[in-house]
Amino acid sequence: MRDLEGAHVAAGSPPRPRTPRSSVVVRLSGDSGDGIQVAGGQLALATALSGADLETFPDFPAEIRAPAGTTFGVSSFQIHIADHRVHTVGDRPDLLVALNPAALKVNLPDLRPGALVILDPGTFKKRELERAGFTCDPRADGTLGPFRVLEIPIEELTRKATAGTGVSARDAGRAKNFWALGLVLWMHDRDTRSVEAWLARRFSNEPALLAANRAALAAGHSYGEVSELSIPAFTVGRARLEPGTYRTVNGLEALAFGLLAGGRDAGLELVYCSYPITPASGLLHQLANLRPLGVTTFQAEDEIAAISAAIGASYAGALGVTGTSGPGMALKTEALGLAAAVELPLVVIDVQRAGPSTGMPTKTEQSDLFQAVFGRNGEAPLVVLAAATPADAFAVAREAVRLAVHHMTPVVLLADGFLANAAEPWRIPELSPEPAFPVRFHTNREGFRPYRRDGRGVRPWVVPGTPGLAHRISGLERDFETGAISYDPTNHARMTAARRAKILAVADDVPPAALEQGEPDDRLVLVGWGSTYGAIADAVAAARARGRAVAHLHLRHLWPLPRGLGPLLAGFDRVLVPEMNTGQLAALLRAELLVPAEPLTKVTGRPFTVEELSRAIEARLEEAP
Amino acid sequence: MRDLEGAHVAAGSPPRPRTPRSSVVVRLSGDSGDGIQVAGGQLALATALSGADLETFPDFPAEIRAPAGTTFGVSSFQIHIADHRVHTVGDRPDLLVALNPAALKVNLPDLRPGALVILDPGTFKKRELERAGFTCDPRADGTLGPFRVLEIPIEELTRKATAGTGVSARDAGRAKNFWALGLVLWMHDRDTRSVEAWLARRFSNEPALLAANRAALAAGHSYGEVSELSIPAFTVGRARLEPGTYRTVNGLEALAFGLLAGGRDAGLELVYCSYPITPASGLLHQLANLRPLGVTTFQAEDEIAAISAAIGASYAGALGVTGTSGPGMALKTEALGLAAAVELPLVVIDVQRAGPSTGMPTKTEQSDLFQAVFGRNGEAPLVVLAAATPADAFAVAREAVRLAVHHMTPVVLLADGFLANAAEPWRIPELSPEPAFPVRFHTNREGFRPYRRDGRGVRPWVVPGTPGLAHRISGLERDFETGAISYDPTNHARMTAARRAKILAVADDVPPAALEQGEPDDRLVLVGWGSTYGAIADAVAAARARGRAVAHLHLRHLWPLPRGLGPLLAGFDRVLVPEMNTGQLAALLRAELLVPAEPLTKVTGRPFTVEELSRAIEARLEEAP
Amino acid sequence: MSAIHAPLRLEPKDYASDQEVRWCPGCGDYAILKAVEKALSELGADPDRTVFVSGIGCAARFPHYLATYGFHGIHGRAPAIATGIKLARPDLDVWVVGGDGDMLAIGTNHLVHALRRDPDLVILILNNAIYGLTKGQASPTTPIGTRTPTTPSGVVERPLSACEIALAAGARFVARSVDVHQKHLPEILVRARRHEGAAMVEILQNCVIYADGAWAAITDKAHAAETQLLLRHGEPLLFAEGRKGLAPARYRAGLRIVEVGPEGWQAAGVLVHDERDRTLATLLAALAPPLPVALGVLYADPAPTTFERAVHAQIEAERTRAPALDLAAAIRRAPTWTVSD
Amino acid sequence: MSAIHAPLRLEPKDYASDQEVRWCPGCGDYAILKAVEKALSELGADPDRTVFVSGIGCAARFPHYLATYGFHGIHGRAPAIATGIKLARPDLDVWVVGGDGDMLAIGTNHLVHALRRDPDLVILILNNAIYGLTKGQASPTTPIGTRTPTTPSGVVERPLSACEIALAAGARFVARSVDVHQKHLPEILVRARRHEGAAMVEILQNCVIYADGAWAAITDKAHAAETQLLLRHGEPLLFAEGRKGLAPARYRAGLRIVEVGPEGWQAAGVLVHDERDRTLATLLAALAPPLPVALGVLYADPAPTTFERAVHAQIEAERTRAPALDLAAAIRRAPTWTVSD
Ligand SMILES: Cc1ncc(C[n+]2csc(CCOP(=O)(O)OP(=O)(O)O)c2C)c(N)n1
Ligand SMILES: Cc1ncc(C[n+]2csc(CCOP(=O)(O)OP(=O)(O)O)c2C)c(N)n1
Ligand code: SF4
Ligand code: SF4
Ligand SMILES: [Mg+2]
Ligand SMILES: [Mg+2]
Repeated sequence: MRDLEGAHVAAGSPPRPRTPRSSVVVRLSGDSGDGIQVAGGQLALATALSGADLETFPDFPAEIRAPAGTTFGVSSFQIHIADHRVHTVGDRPDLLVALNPAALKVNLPDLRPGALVILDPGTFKKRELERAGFTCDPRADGTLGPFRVLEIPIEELTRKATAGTGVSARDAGRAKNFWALGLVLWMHDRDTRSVEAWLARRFSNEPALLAANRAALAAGHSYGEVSELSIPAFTVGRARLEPGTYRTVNGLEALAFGLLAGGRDAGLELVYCSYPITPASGLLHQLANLRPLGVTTFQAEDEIAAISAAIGASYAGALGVTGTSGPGMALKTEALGLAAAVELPLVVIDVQRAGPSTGMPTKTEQSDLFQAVFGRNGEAPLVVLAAATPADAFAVAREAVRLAVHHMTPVVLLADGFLANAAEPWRIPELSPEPAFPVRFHTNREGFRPYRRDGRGVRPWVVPGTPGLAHRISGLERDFETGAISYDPTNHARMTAARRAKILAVADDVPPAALEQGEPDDRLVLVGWGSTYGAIADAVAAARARGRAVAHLHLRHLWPLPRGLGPLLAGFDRVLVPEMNTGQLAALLRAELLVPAEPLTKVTGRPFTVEELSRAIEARLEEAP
Repeated sequence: MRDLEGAHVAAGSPPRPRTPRSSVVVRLSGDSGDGIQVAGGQLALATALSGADLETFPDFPAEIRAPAGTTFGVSSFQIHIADHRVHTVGDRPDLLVALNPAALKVNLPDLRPGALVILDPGTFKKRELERAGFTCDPRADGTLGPFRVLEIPIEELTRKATAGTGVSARDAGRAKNFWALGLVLWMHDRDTRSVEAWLARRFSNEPALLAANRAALAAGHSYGEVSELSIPAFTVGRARLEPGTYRTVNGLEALAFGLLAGGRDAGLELVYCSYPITPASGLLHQLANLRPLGVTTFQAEDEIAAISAAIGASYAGALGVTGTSGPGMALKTEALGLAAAVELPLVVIDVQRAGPSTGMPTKTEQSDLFQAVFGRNGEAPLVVLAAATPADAFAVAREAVRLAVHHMTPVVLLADGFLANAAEPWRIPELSPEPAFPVRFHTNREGFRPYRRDGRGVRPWVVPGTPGLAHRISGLERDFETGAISYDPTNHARMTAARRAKILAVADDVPPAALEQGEPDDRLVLVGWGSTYGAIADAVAAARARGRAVAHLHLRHLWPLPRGLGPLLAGFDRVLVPEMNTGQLAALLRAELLVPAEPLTKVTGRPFTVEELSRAIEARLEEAP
Repeated sequence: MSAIHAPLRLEPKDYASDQEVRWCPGCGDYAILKAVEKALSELGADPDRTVFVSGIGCAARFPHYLATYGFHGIHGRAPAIATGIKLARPDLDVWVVGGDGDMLAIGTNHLVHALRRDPDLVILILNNAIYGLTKGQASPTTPIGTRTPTTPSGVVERPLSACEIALAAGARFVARSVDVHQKHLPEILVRARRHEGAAMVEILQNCVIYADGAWAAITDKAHAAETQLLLRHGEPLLFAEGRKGLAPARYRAGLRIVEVGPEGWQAAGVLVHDERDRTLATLLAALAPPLPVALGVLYADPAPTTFERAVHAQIEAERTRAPALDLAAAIRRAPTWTVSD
Repeated sequence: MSAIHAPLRLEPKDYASDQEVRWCPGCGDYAILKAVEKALSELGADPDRTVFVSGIGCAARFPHYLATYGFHGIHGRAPAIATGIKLARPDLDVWVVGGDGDMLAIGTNHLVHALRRDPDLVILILNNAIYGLTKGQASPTTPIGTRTPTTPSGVVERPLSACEIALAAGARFVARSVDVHQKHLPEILVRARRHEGAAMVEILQNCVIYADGAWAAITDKAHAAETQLLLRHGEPLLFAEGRKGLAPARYRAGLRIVEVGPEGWQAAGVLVHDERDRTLATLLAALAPPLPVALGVLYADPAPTTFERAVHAQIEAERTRAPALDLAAAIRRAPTWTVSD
């Protein structure tokens, strides 16, 4: 793709009669074949170029190709556009573009009352309605009462617009996503330049398709101006973003870049070993396409082989990384214990999804925290981190690499299905020309002992091929220094304590607990982890704006917990822990800190809304002593 | 074996000049080839027949056949003999019989100061001493200073005694275990009748061996009387045991019988699926030999296949049971989640061993509690139980079956390497002629819904082959009633809550929390689980005898925790949780009940001693507010 | 099939469940589902005594679409689950269905061991040479050079052959068919079900989305005569409309292609297919393009008993040897003593 | 072996580590250890560039006893760990050692896939037809009828053949030897190490404690001439001191035993062993008592490249195609925009 850098955000076009909005939530929706995700991506880019802040989330069907027109084949894309920093994709759409009845059916329950619904009357035929599961036409039976509805014959208008471009009738119809995009861009006060540039590249070898899509885009864009319907138009101002160069990034992309940046900073090649599983597969795909940048990717025969190969790679002096989702994580349990026992660096990425068992693979959840912290046989402590937002995943992945190599330990990085696919603007970091935390393998023969620990309790990393240091490692308990098999009771106690102490000491290598928002003497604190960040941040900000004494603390380091967390939490009357599980972090805080942390749980496969959290905050403040 | 039932405990033989002892701890030790375990077993039987209480523990070498004379080839057997109920094998031996220098070397650190050590000077040759790792002869350099030592040329005396029985010199020497047993029986005021009876059966086809072993036994027994050495003789009175018929049982035997009793009570065949692993393999061996009693055993290709086959068996209407140890448990994680998701009964036995990873396979630990309660992807709640003593394992196994079938849930039963091999007298329970908790499969077509729950939140168990009820189950999230795949957010929340509530409701089906010893207003309570029972019980009893306000609570049900536990614990000033890990139950209690439970940890691969616990009790009472 | 029940008379459609089938339009799995329904009808299978067990994948959705008992389990473990079912209930009619990823990647271990143990199962491998459900990654049967999201420069690993692995594992029934062969496939399925023991059927299946035409070189109607060797027990190994055949190699062990002249196939030395010849089956399994691919029953030689029958026979014998043994007696096999008040 | 270093001149004993060897006295593993030390010496292996990887079992204790780098991993996963090592460090000389349980029960999946991928590994299967370390349970190679603690009435499952599975998996080097063959075994090990790609060697090993004499029918010196077929590339397939041989079967595909008359083996039609003939190797692998068992290199036909070389060649090519691509550039492949103050 062409680098749009330098496309400095221009001042807006000449004023039109538009409502200024501080934020708008738009959802595009249609059949899987309708090109919704492409249109959404272009909408996001155009929005980003406008200087507004944004957050996006694609919602794919679980089925690969559901029959056209069915509800389970609906594909959607939501974008939150704002003139200030936003952290969520928005609770409920203000504007829905539904390209067929099924898309309407699926999205209806999510709409904000009063939302604007744009639909294509041409698709509201009997067969389509039936397919979508409507018994009556929803336009006729009051279903759409709470909303403002605009019926625009999008497909028909697209065909008209593309007539003469030489494309087939089928291809003409397929350009309707660009027609709709054009309209939404107009409503949103954006020009079509970035989309045209993209089309030009995308269809550089298919002039007829290029012409058709361009025509559709232009027609949609001008429709707002010319239509007899009074189509609402709004404008969202620029957000105050830190200066810098930006791109949008989703969680999986950020993880991939963060791992690569970490490898670079450690001065190590990565070996990423994985077995496909939704929603983690995308990370393997990303990295497979970035192999020239210092990562070897390996699709193993199963998750056990994947983690085993990653351990082998770390043993050999690369950084082994493995990634998976819930059920695959379960399968890695035994080998993860081996990595902890032999004390090799390893990064394990768990893109959590709704469980238990196969659960709902395409839906999000945070229910693998217990598994990450506690789920192994024996005392096998390791480090657990979580990424809070798509962009944060970059930093956390890099941090995972740093802690793994610096402390010779497996590090589990928890992401989730929502974070993996949600996207937001990301200020591209400067990559230091020199490795920031280069690994120095141990090569000194003098008094070498494979398990002799340094001041931080960390054993040396000696890679095969190092002259004179040949030694053996094993998952059997080993001697505190020599590493030879040892069944000595005192040695086992000492090793168990040393492994634990080493991990707990990681807390000295990470920032102490600190509030995201609020003051240590506020009444209520919301403690979050992972992808609930956005909703909590927005809800707390809103509550504080309402004058509520509410704070937000977000944990990146889940094990060990950061220093100072206990005293900090002790200062609040109430500690509320919103999480997409049945209370796992709350249990961890209670066990570790004896604070009466109260879980606020949601297990629907969907992220929290700001509204849900706001209500919970108000309820707690009312009750609080 | 002959049924010794009816061998009513006879009154002791005519009094001799013996020290009456309330309890004695004896350890027999020698090379793996020396027949120590056989002698130990006979010592235990003779002791049991004397009416004393006892507890035994065999300590095998980790190696299959270590070279003779090495310390890692030493095999030992310890027995605690007492005129009152004992619950441990005794902290430290009062009497050690060491058949070679290696046995002395290995056991020295464990001896009570002043203990009696019997050794065979004929084995203290240069080569043997070197093999055992002695640089000087320990008899000469003061090493044995703290002990009373008797040097008896056991092997030589055995050869003399067996001369003329027609056995080879080699076989003559191999009878020395019976010589030593004879001597120990004499010291302990027991006759040799039960041993002779056993020999007669064992060597019924080998008259020369029978004669030799008998001669050795008799010679050892008479040696005490005739020897010029003044060999100490003691007598231990009868313990007050509940009336009934007894046998000795170790943990694995009790588990096997308990499972079979449970199957009988449920009216179900068992299918026990397992993959060999120390120390759980013995359970597979036991059950393989008991197949005619209603269990099909299946040695699978790995642990994943084992649990999968067990799930298949339960699906088909038998009770699937799988057993393993730590690393194997880790491998079962994913499938365990499936069982929880589809809500089929399943019993999973984890005979814990020292970890992490391969760890120390022959050593004991309690470090899989977290894994059992928390170690799965997604929210996959299930029931977790633990057996407290070898005999208790019978009741707990039966309980596991009951809860599994009654609540349609996987049940994890935690045992450990110590409990598996330790043995104690067991009052043989009456087996009711009728199944005590018969399973009634659902067969009614009327309004059948595969996941419709009853009042206890339990779904029906419908087995394939039931006419008219064909349906599909899946690890994907399923509809609350129909069981069809469902990605509906509300349904998922509802199902997650229902699965959790079902498991928490198991607490209504088990006894509320109660103290083993002590009063609810004592100052300190020791909360234990699993095989620490004996040491805690004895330490608390001793402390109470010293007038300390200490109580003992022992958890059989670890998840869900029994009702009333929180209020009960809240009544104590301090809650101390002794466990062979780094504080897992303590963390669970803190998380669930917010009680400041304090862990008392031991991770040496060995059980707690009463002394260690007694010291901890005193220290806590001194500090307590 | 060990269930001894009078066959039912149900139409193929009676075996369809009420669930909406959710494969992609055009997916080869539809044809396989149809063939399975036909086979069940032909067999007179009782839906209430029939169980379909599967792992995870597009293929593994199978049980949901059949009106029998069904267990959609976890990825790769279906053969193990099915073995447990047969141990508990030898009377049930149990089918296992999985994709090439399910059975030949994560599940290889269980497939191999199920086949060597030989419980009375039909095991269907729906081989589309791709991971369908997870969106198109290479599977163990994807040809070298194929570009997928995980192999951007093409697969470098050699593909596995389901039939060769099955034979090496000791399978006693190994067959291959094609999704769209709507006469051949149901016939093979019926044969597989009637075989006593583990019967593996590899079905070449077309994934229209991620590996469209993966088997076209074999299945294309235009060249089918040249690319397919249709096996029939007792009939000569002929293809190319009888113009070519397979004969024993000369001066080495193996097969060679011979032209059949006017003197007929016997004269050309063409071999007759013998389903009980494991060696022949192994050689036939190894045939791959540009040689014609063997379709049909490569090997069928039932063992004297099945795994579950052997196990239960042992238990029966043990029971007979110790008729008085019950749990109470077993507990008392160790020395006992009595404590009285 | 891809490491290009001048061979060292070390004695076999120089490859022994300082750890006391703890197998049972008389265990066949001692002989195998000796043979491995001999082979390493013969190969001039550099202990500092050599890695032994193993799973769990008696056999898997191997790495502890060698003065090379060693990784004693977890049960069944050694081939996967070794694949990771080779991906990270193609220059290391990596050996995998495991028992029949480790490699053919829990580890079958990884064995099969390592062989089909073909990284440059030597994989030794120490087959004693039993689980030694866990005290004598049946393994996947234990013969039918064997009584063990888990099979009190005898094994009912058919044993697996390591060589047949390996060939079916696509292995390009498959050999078999015997623990006590102290000339044969080191030779085979040297050949295996010199083969580029995954080389599987099955070693018949005697467990004196739990399966003593399991292979006696094959290895007993007294009948060795009749029970062993010693393979040498380019030499006729003769046994029984040259009195018998293997010839192509007549009227079917396969091998048959022929008596060698005074006219010599050629006249009897005895085949010449060709290590590159996969079909022949498959037939030889299937020979089992009462037929003579094939010892030596059954199959050796290196693929054009190894797994790790193919992967790294792809990466190199990708790098060449996009020479300017670094992480900063990759991040900026998506549209970017700049926010200024
Ligand atoms: C333990 C585990 N790992 C990975 C997955 C993800 N997964 C689901 S199906 C599948 C493979 C599908 O391929 P195949 O078995 O060939 O079936 P197809 O979809 O092609 O019919 C994978 C990797 C999973 N569900 N569980
Ligand atoms: C996950 C796991 N399951 C089971 C075991 C127990 N185990 C250790 S070695 C072994 C099998 C040993 O047999 P084999 O591989 O043939 O080696 P041998 O001891 O015969 O040399 C088993 C089952 C284990 N360590 N880990
Ligand atoms: S992805 Fe392929 S295999 Fe899966 S349903 Fe679609 S066409 Fe069939
Ligand atoms: S048990 Fe068998 S394989 Fe293991 S060391 Fe002893 S003899 Fe060798
Ligand atoms: Mg597939
Ligand atoms: Mg073995």
